[in-house]
Amino acid sequence: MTLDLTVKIGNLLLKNPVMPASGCFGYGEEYAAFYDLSCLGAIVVTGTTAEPRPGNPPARLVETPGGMLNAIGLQNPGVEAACEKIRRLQPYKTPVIVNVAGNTVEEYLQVIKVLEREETVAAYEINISCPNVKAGGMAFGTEPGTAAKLVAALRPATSKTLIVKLSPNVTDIVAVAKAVETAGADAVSLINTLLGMAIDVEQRRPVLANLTGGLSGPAVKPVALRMVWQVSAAVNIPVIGMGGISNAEDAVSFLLAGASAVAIGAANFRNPTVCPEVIAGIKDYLLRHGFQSVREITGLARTEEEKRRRAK
Amino acid sequence: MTLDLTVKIGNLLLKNPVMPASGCFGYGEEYAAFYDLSCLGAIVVTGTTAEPRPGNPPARLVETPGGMLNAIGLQNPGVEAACEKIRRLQPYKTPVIVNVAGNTVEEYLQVIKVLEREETVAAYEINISCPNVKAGGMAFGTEPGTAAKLVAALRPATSKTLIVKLSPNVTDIVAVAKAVETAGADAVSLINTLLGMAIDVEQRRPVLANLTGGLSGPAVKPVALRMVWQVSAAVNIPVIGMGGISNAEDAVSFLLAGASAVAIGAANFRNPTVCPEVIAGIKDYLLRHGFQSVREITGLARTEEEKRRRAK
Amino acid sequence: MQKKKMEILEHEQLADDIFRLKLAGDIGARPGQFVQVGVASTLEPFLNRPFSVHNCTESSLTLLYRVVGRGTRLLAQRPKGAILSVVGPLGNGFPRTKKRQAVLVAGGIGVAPLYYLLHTLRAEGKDVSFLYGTKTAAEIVLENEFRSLVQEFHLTTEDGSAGKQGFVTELLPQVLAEKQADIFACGPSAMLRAVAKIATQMDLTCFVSLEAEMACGVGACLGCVVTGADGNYRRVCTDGPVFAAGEVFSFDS
Amino acid sequence: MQKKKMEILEHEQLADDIFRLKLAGDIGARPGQFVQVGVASTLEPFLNRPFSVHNCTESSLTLLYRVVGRGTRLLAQRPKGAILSVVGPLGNGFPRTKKRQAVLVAGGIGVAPLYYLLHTLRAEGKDVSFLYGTKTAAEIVLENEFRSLVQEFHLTTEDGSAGKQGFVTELLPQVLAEKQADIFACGPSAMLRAVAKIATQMDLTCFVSLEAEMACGVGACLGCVVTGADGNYRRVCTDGPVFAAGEVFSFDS
Ligand SMILES: Cc1cc2nc3c(=O)[nH]c(=O)nc-3n(C[C@H](O)[C@H](O)[C@H](O)COP(=O)(O)OP(=O)(O)OC[C@H]3O[C@@H](n4cnc5c(N)ncnc54)[C@H](O)[C@@H]3O)c2cc1C
Ligand SMILES: Cc1cc2nc3c(=O)[nH]c(=O)nc-3n(C[C@H](O)[C@H](O)[C@H](O)COP(=O)(O)OP(=O)(O)OC[C@H]3O[C@@H](n4cnc5c(N)ncnc54)[C@H](O)[C@@H]3O)c2cc1C
Ligand SMILES: Cc1cc2nc3c(=O)[nH]c(=O)nc-3n(C[C@H](O)[C@H](O)[C@H](O)COP(=O)(O)O)c2cc1C
Ligand SMILES: Cc1cc2nc3c(=O)[nH]c(=O)nc-3n(C[C@H](O)[C@H](O)[C@H](O)COP(=O)(O)O)c2cc1C
Ligand code: FES
Ligand code: FES
Repeated sequence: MTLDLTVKIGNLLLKNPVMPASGCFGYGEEYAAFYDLSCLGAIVVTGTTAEPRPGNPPARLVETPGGMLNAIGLQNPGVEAACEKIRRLQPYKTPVIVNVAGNTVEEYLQVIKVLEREETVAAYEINISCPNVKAGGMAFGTEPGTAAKLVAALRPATSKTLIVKLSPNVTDIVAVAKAVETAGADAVSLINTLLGMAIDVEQRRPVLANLTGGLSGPAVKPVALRMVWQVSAAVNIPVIGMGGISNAEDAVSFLLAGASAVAIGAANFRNPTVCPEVIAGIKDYLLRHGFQSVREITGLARTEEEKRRRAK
Repeated sequence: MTLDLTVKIGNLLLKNPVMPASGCFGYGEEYAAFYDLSCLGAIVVTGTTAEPRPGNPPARLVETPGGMLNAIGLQNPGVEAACEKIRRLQPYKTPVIVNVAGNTVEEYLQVIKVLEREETVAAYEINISCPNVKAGGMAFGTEPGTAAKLVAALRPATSKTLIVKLSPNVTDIVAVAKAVETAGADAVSLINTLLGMAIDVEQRRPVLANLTGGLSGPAVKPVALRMVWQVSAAVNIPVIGMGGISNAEDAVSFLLAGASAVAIGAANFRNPTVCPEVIAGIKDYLLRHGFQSVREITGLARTEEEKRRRAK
Repeated sequence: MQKKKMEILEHEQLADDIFRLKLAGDIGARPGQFVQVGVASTLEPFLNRPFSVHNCTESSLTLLYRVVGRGTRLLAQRPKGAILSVVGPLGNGFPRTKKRQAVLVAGGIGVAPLYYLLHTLRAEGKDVSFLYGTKTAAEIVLENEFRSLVQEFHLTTEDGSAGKQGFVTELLPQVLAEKQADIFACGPSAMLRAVAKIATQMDLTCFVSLEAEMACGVGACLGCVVTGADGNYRRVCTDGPVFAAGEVFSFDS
Repeated sequence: MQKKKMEILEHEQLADDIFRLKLAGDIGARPGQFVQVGVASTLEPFLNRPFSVHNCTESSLTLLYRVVGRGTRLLAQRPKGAILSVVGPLGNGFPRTKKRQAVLVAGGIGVAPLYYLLHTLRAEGKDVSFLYGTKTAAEIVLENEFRSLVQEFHLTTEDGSAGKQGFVTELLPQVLAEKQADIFACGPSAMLRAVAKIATQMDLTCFVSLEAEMACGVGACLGCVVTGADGNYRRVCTDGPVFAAGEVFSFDS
């Protein structure tokens, strides 16, 4: 029996549903030392802005129970220099998704304009949810109207796949998801980090220089899974699920909840070979349960639940 | 040197700033087997409604990385039967705070009306943030206007201390906190649980019968701490901080972030003597750092941070 | 009811995935009660794990457990000399009954609390019949000790690799037929239901020990409820874990 | 650079809170490189912990670490025979330099990587002076081995309980005065700064090995940056952990 792991996200056909999460995989080269990146469904590179950004001062990270806070602050070399790094990913023949960030609609547009020239770039993940920069970022992601306006402005600028990355720091993530769907997004990805904080009790000060940071890792998985469940029920575009995935079982639970693909962030730091291990584990799960395509399990927990409820 | 552990919350003078979190301590009797409850700053009893509630069907709980999800669904014997249980706490001579829940303003009012007759009841914690019941609960807590209306309606019904328990499942918790302050709350407590979910991949269904549940435990601590930091900077009433506290260091970090007192929830399940251990540990911290009153450290991380920023 | 730090005195594997853990100290438990054990000092896994008291003396507490997931896997790695945090004794335990004969029905790891009950009943001079069913021979523990202690012993395995092939409940009617006995059962929910049904049909007193996911173990969180025969919820940790069969199972008859 | 499961061959306490851990397998590291170690299989603590390579052969990797918090406390509990997940070798390592003389300055647990460097330099036939400072005598490790290997050995403790009382940097100018040496230092940040300052004043080449909280250890997360002398950020994990002193310290002169 051949197993079909392919999934479609907008125009992209991914050979499997597993990709690293933005900001956790640099521009790919670091993890190329551990395995052949061409095994990945896609390569998602770090948040990229129009101009180079130095990022926040240290300390930028702190471990928390079952996770970590980061306040990198979108350090990146700017889109022009990023292009060079991205080109180096071309030999892997794997779709490259560039995470795009900015403070204004114009900045987002500018990044896309430059990346449009790059053949290696297959899709954009529009980051409207970075909690670690002052202006912009999360500001776009917390209000459905603002999010929709941004997406509507970007949509005409490209025919490449447009993924919008949602913030979990909202009362109603479904409203934001629907708004960006209507505005032309091909897919949504969620969740970005939860806004959090740590305090050093001996020094009596926030641990992070930025005071607050973004929480990720296994600790946030239940929140992420709930949001994927809610959003995938409400939109007709594919959902890329992430937040706390650290093994195949976690990944499968996101697919069952309604995700078409998954991204793995902080777990790469703990286990640099987590992505290929998750791919293998998903295969294993499908075989063990007699599925022929990974697409069969997207949303299966919900459809089966609905069946049960109707049967009652 | 004598150490002053007392704190004031509205009209209440607590002998120390440590109390159990509502729903995690029943009506107190269970933990009386482990230690003398009179050591607590206050006793907070479970969410109480006008009528008896059976709660949600099982499964009601599931462990998650560094925490747990619960979907108890406010099981309680109703306010009349609760009164009897509450009276049994009288010998401890410790303020009893009753967590009040309802689906409508009238239901909240009805609970308070009955409890007004009870001398043992020192304060109300108005639960506008329970994620596990269909109507009401969290609905009141996600919109500042609705929250304020509820509090304004309850305020005239009592001269006892009115604490409002805030939901973390919002874009802007500060707005809700300010709204309930203006409406007459004597204090706010935060955070209630984060809405989350778990999926059983073998059975391909949500683990909880209620589908979603409330996340608590160490996993949520960074989010809770950030919200306490933000809210305590914005309101002039005391903040009771909670969310993931499992030892004295955690408790101190909430005080430093701006909480006047702290509540301990899920950690009681792991360690039934956590509350007295945290009280001892706070004392120890104060002594070690030469503080004379626990009130000196409320918000100290912020005031020191502001000093540093101004000095720059 | 107390929280205790207890040292591991012995920790041995008795069968496939089944370990016996002996801890130093007296917890003062009755048969059918349980303890909550902190399986690791790390914050993940977060919750304690409930285990029946397998034996209890003035100087030691013994548990018998099967490795089924994260927590039990971590527990199995704790070496002799390690200190565990133990909360207990918890729950109601098996009630004392008057009949001189008792039939104990153990399914799989459900054998854990029945060992302690068996010893207690024998010390009280009662006649005990012991029915023990497992999936396969590789899971059987303490068979010789059981045989030596009881009046009647029956073993079944689902795959027939030891004892009689089939479910332990298939033997139950004939074992009961010959005597005037109370029934005490612990095992998977489906087995308990079958035992309860037979007991109801034969109008015999039957106690079952249930399991549920637990958080507090002391009745405070209301997380461990099961639906009773009357439709009301019962806490397994404090209303149980031992229930009269009729309280938690109902049969349309 | 690889992820390896490595078995604990030896695990012994050498001094107050200081442990030496020997793992089976070849990681192929140069002096000054480090590894990321999974201290527990549980999801808390979540991140790996970075430790310098204390020694490295074709069959083993040795770490020397101080227990300072949760992760190292858990690590210290792992028994012989346990399997650890190790990622490495990471970082740049100490550069090879041309001078025939080297001065190594170790502060506290900073001694860990300098042991490996010392062995390598001696194998290359270089003259090594070793300055070793700790807070108190109870923290000193491997003193005899150091003495036997080096041309010149100086010990200081802050409390005077062994060696000369004071900071190790107080001895440095006079040790350097007599020779033409490159400096290699590892220890607390304040000490490294003091060493760097002396080196700058004397116009000598100096390399310092830095620490920072790390997540990935491979340059991907940008979490471990320090501010360089030019105001730009540098990743400790891949741009370092070894830096030319002037790259990370600046002195208004
Ligand atoms: C009162 C009581 C007494 C028990 N006595 C024993 C005993 O003597 N020996 C023994 O081996 N086991 C006993 N159990 C079951 C034991 O608690 C679980 O096997 C254990 O908690 C599983 O932990 P884990 O982390 O290894 O599994 P997890 O990884 O948490 O889960 C693995 C599987 O075990 C199930 N499970 C998890 N927790 C429980 C639980 N509390 N109760 C039932 N199933 C659970 C899960 O649903 C899952 O299917 C008892 C349970 C209760 C409630
Ligand atoms: C490249 C490198 C090489 C190192 N080599 C060694 C070594 O050979 N031997 C050794 O004992 N230690 C070494 N360290 C430091 C070691 O990584 C930390 O002591 C360890 O991570 C602390 O873990 P913990 O969980 O016990 O402490 P935590 O509970 O996490 O923290 C306790 C204290 O240690 C500090 N700390 C935590 N993590 C780090 C870190 N990554 N770097 C610096 N300080 C930290 C914290 O700020 C806190 O003050 C090295 C660090 C780096 C970056
Ligand atoms: C160090 C770090 C840097 C991140 N940088 C970005 C980024 O640049 N753009 C972005 O959209 N998300 C960024 N994220 C968020 C992740 O892509 C992901 O959404 C989040 O971490 C949740 O997944 P996880 O729990 O698997 O890490 C970053 C996360 C971490 C931990
Ligand atoms: C089992 C359980 C039941 C709870 N019931 C209530 C409740 O009735 N009313 C309420 O306001 N909060 C309730 N909570 C929320 C807690 O009071 C607390 O706000 C939350 O758990 C965060 O604290 P923790 O991380 O220390 O548990 C409950 C939490 C748990 C775990
Ligand atoms: S486990 Fe908490 S009430 Fe039973
Ligand atoms: S630890 Fe991730 S870049 Fe250095």
